[in-house]
Amino acid sequence: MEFVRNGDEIFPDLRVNIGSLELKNPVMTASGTFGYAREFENLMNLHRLGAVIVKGISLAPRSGNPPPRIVETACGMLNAIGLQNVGVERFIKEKMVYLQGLQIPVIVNILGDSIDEYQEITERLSGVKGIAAIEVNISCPNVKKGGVAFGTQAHMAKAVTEAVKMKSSVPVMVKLSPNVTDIAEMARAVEDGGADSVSLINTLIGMAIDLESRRPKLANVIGGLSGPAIKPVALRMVYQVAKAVSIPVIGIGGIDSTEDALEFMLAGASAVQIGTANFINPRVSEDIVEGMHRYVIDHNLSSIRELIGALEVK
Amino acid sequence: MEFVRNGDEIFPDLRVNIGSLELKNPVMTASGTFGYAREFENLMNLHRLGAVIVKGISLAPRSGNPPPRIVETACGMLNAIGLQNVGVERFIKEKMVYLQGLQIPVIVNILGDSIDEYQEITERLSGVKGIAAIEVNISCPNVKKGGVAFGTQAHMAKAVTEAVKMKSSVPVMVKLSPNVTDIAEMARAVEDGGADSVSLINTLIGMAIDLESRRPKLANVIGGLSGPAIKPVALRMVYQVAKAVSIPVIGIGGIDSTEDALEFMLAGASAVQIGTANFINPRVSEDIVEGMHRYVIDHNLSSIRELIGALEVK
Amino acid sequence: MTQYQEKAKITRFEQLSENIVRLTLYSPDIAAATKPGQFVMIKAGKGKDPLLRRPFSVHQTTSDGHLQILFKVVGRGTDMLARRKEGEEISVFGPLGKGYKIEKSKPACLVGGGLGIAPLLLLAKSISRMKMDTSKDVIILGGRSADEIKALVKDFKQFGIKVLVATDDGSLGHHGFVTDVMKNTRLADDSVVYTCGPEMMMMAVKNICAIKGLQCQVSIESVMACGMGACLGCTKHTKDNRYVHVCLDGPVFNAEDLKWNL
Amino acid sequence: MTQYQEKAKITRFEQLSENIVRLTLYSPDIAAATKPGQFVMIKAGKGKDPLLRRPFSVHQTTSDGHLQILFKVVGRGTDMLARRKEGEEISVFGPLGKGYKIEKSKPACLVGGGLGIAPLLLLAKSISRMKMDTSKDVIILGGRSADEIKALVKDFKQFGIKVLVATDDGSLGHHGFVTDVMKNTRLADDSVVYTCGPEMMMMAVKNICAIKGLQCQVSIESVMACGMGACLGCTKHTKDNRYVHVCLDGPVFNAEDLKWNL
Ligand SMILES: Cc1cc2nc3c(=O)[nH]c(=O)nc-3n(C[C@H](O)[C@H](O)[C@H](O)COP(=O)(O)OP(=O)(O)OC[C@H]3O[C@@H](n4cnc5c(N)ncnc54)[C@H](O)[C@@H]3O)c2cc1C
Ligand SMILES: Cc1cc2nc3c(=O)[nH]c(=O)nc-3n(C[C@H](O)[C@H](O)[C@H](O)COP(=O)(O)OP(=O)(O)OC[C@H]3O[C@@H](n4cnc5c(N)ncnc54)[C@H](O)[C@@H]3O)c2cc1C
Ligand SMILES: Cc1cc2nc3c(=O)[nH]c(=O)nc-3n(C[C@H](O)[C@H](O)[C@H](O)COP(=O)(O)O)c2cc1C
Ligand SMILES: Cc1cc2nc3c(=O)[nH]c(=O)nc-3n(C[C@H](O)[C@H](O)[C@H](O)COP(=O)(O)O)c2cc1C
Ligand code: FES
Ligand code: FES
Repeated sequence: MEFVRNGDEIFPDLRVNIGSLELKNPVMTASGTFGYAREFENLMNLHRLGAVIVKGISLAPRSGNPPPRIVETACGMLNAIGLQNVGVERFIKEKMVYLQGLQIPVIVNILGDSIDEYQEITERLSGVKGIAAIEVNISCPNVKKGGVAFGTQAHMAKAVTEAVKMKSSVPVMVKLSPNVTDIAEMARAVEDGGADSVSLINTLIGMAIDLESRRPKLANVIGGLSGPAIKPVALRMVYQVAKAVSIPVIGIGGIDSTEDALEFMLAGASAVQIGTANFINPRVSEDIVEGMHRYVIDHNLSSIRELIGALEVK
Repeated sequence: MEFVRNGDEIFPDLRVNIGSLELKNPVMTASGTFGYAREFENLMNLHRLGAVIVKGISLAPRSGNPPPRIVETACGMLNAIGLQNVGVERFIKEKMVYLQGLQIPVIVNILGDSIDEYQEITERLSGVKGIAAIEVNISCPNVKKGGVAFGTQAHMAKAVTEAVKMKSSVPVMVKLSPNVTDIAEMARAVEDGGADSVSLINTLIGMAIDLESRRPKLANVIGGLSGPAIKPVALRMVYQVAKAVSIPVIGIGGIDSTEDALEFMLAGASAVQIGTANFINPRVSEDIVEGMHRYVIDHNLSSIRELIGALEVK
Repeated sequence: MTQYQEKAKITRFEQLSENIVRLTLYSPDIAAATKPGQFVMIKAGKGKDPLLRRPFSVHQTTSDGHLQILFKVVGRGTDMLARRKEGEEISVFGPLGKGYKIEKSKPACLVGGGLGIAPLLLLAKSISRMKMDTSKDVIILGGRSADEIKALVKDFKQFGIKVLVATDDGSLGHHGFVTDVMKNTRLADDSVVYTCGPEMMMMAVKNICAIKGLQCQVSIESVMACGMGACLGCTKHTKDNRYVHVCLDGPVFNAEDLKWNL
Repeated sequence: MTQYQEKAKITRFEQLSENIVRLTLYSPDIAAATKPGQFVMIKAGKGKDPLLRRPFSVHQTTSDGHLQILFKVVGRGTDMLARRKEGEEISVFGPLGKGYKIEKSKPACLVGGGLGIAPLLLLAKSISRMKMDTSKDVIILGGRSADEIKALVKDFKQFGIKVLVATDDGSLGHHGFVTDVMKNTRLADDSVVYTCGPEMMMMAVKNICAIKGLQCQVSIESVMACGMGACLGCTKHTKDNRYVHVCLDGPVFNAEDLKWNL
């Protein structure tokens, strides 16, 4: 068995590579579900994370949607936060200092209304110390194209990727929308655009209705579905994308246990992101890292990397 | 309050119209989840149903996929039955006699590998006594187009609809696939193709993996996700489609209670189909009819039709 | 065959061993209609997760409207079911499937392993009632240890049919497998073997029957969504590579009709 | 402020009325850290449905590590929680949010309606301990009927603060609303009103305070996913149409800072 030194402890090898980015383990926290990390500092050991991905950042601050913003559904939840965030300037000033102090890679999730905005925010983040990578959320509406989401049209997804890549000093991970006919086509488009990796899935678009008041339960009418309910769809898409591209794939969607995370790795994910599960068990990500640790030992693996894409399909 | 006579009893008005097809209530059983109806005769009163939709029928018999064909997921299930069915000839000979004896509209779900096959099967069904409508399952792969599902390309969806319409002597309901970027575009395409109504959603494509054996849990690798987990996606799509087309919309996806069914009607559905819930409570459809009955009385509605599209969106 | 859906009250809860539970349900319609080898579909909990019902063989029925199931906790559904309390109601429908075909004029050999013992109790009762002569019949029961099957062995003895026992650890009866016992038991040439248990065991039983030229009826399992022929999910391969549906065509099959691939 | 996640054993289960339950949990870290008005997030059941935790105000804490919540069964989560048994463990994290700001030198008026009474018990205890003089303080509790609040009234009396009661049906105390009692009670001009209850009631309390010129702290609710500022789901409008987050900025707010639109 191969061991890696990490501080004082000796771990089995959980390291994975996302292109040029090496993570000490495959577990990241998903954007929008982990605040700016500090919220969790009392409830878990942040240093155990492979990486932390912060709430999506736009150029200007956004106040988000009116309430109600969340509603529970069968084994899932809908959210319509409306991309509330402090904006890139305040993020750098107020949030990065704490994040820089953490001994873990920080990945900044970015969003925009236009290709220019994606590019400007990337420029602004460029050179900021402590940012390990940028994750591009392309599920946002393209205001210039009548609000069609960037991530639902291959050419727009590619264009955003190219624009961000041009300005980025760190690796670029593109986060795919599942609300498309052919997710593999989208993955190939952003790969063509120069993405260093792809992460998926973002939320499925859904809706909930209150029968009594005859109104949508979300003020925004529609919202994003996340949690265990979407796991089968996420797993399928990760499997399809991993076969379609040669850049690393990061699996997201309904993961709440070590088993779930490892299933995504078998399907082809080099790493995973934990989203909604953070709300239910704030130390779930640390638990999953520990679970992987035990799994690698119990199954006598030389590295967790043995599992990536190891699904046997006759 | 308006009353409708039905046999000896007096009911509040649950009638709905699907184009020229009048149903005594909006509750149908979804294809593939209710066998050929006879399976349920001991467990419920079939005559209470608005309509029954039978298992998808192809030109030739199909034996379906190898096992395992089903797997449970969080608040849902995946199936990869592989469209097993007795074929149109045996269906007419062996199954229709019983169905003709029922006092309820029978809708035949059809599927094919090619536009020709859809057309042939429609021709064969044409003139068979007791068929109230045809539901066209366009989620099947188009063999001539490399296996891309008919329902994921607007032009193919339209072409199938036109072909079936040309040969059908009864109204044609087209069942949409949710695995698309823009469901409203698909609905408009089949409306253009002459569809008398659209039903949605069919299953979302998903996957499940067995960590221990490192194999997919379904022999077919991928399968269709159904049940409460998909309800938010289904409700959103019904809402979008109802705004996009002027033909009647039938809501399907995760419905297991009267409340669920009425939510779909608020979103714009003229009727609903009950799928997976039949497995859990074989008399769920009858229970929902009864629930609607009570709802109309309790809320003093002149007709259940008042609810169709009555969602209030500011 | 008529099926019923009932809200059945749990009238007795027996923890037979650490993870084996026997529930007695008041379910008069289903109890009256059930034949040996048939099964019921039960909703383990109230919520939407786990979503599907779970299939369980009917273990015993009584003329006063009770029905028993015997099960092992193996996952979430059975865990929830094992936490239900006497007096609570659970939703049951059945009876489902085709059970054992009792050959009245032929000697019977019942072979049950582990939880496969469940359907054999009702079968043993029926055999004892339907047949004039049970002197050539034999029941062979196997389990991991005395713990697992002691209580059951007692129940089987009430029918006056010979009961033989094997345990993996030798803590009760023969130290070894039911198939050892079966091999060492003189069975009449026209005996019919009725079996249920782990697939490995049933295959071994089937092989012994093939050698001895005995008819062998096996009760098999499959993941099920509906239990009643509506979903077409519970397929198994036959010997000649056709599909059968466990819930409709089975769960009891002639062993030789199936494809055995372990 | 430090939070903890604990597996807390249910040490006492009290059914206060048909659908009101008080749970006592052994949760020493959280109990020690909690200030009046703060809340905890609790997983009602074990499975994935319902998925999210439910927020509950801390009702009382004791120095020997216990924490109480008081809740009403209104839906699936509270129904499951009301079926848990003594000895079982539930997952709790907290304390969360900003509680009441106790003004030590000013007379206190606590106004609780229905389940809004929950957080006021710990508040009353703290006030009785922190303030030199509680002679000008008053606690006004309201509920549907004696049934609903009788047990609670007794608990509030232990602190030596005057307790007034109103019930909708007149079965205990004043026949009418807490706001009637509040109007008829002479409150010192510098009194601080601490309130929690149905939105209608709190708005009425707020209006009385506005007229009387009293400071008013309200504890409000919102649907929550995380309870700790991570999801940004629990927004409410402020008076000037900005957003605040109930779990971070509240649940206790100055009444006048919020937008009230019923
Ligand atoms: C006709 C029939 C009769 C049965 N009779 C009995 C009986 O009398 N007593 C009894 O204890 N069990 C019986 N079973 C098996 C029983 O249905 C399963 O043990 C049960 O469904 C498991 O549910 P769970 O939620 O606890 O497990 P899950 O959480 O669903 O699964 C846990 C593990 O059990 C396996 N499993 C799940 N379902 C089945 C199944 N149907 N067959 C085999 N393995 C399965 C899974 O692969 C998994 O590894 C019968 C099955 C069938 C098809
Ligand atoms: C900070 C805070 C403290 C709370 N303290 C207490 C307390 O001490 N005692 C107590 O009984 N309750 C308290 N609540 C309310 C409690 O959280 C809800 O009653 C509970 O979440 C309902 O869960 P459920 O699954 O039973 O209901 P659900 O099935 O989720 O919903 C049933 C009904 O209750 C409504 N509802 C659900 N959640 C809330 C909510 N958070 N606020 C208002 N209405 C809701 C729904 O709209 C629905 O109509 C508090 C809420 C918050 C935000
Ligand atoms: C409340 C909430 C807020 C989210 N905000 C963002 C965001 O700002 N940017 C983004 O790319 N994804 C966002 N997501 C999507 C998640 O990162 C994740 O892709 C999705 O929830 C699926 O994973 P899960 O099922 O594990 O939650 C958000 C999800 C939730 C539930
Ligand atoms: C086991 C199974 C078999 C199905 N077979 C068919 C079919 O033959 N034709 C079809 O159009 N839809 C088929 N469906 C899809 C359902 O009719 C329905 O659209 C879907 O399950 C969503 O509804 P639900 O969530 O209520 O189950 C099948 C679904 C299941 C679960
Ligand atoms: S379980 Fe549904 S057909 Fe057998
Ligand atoms: S509940 Fe998540 S931010 Fe308040």
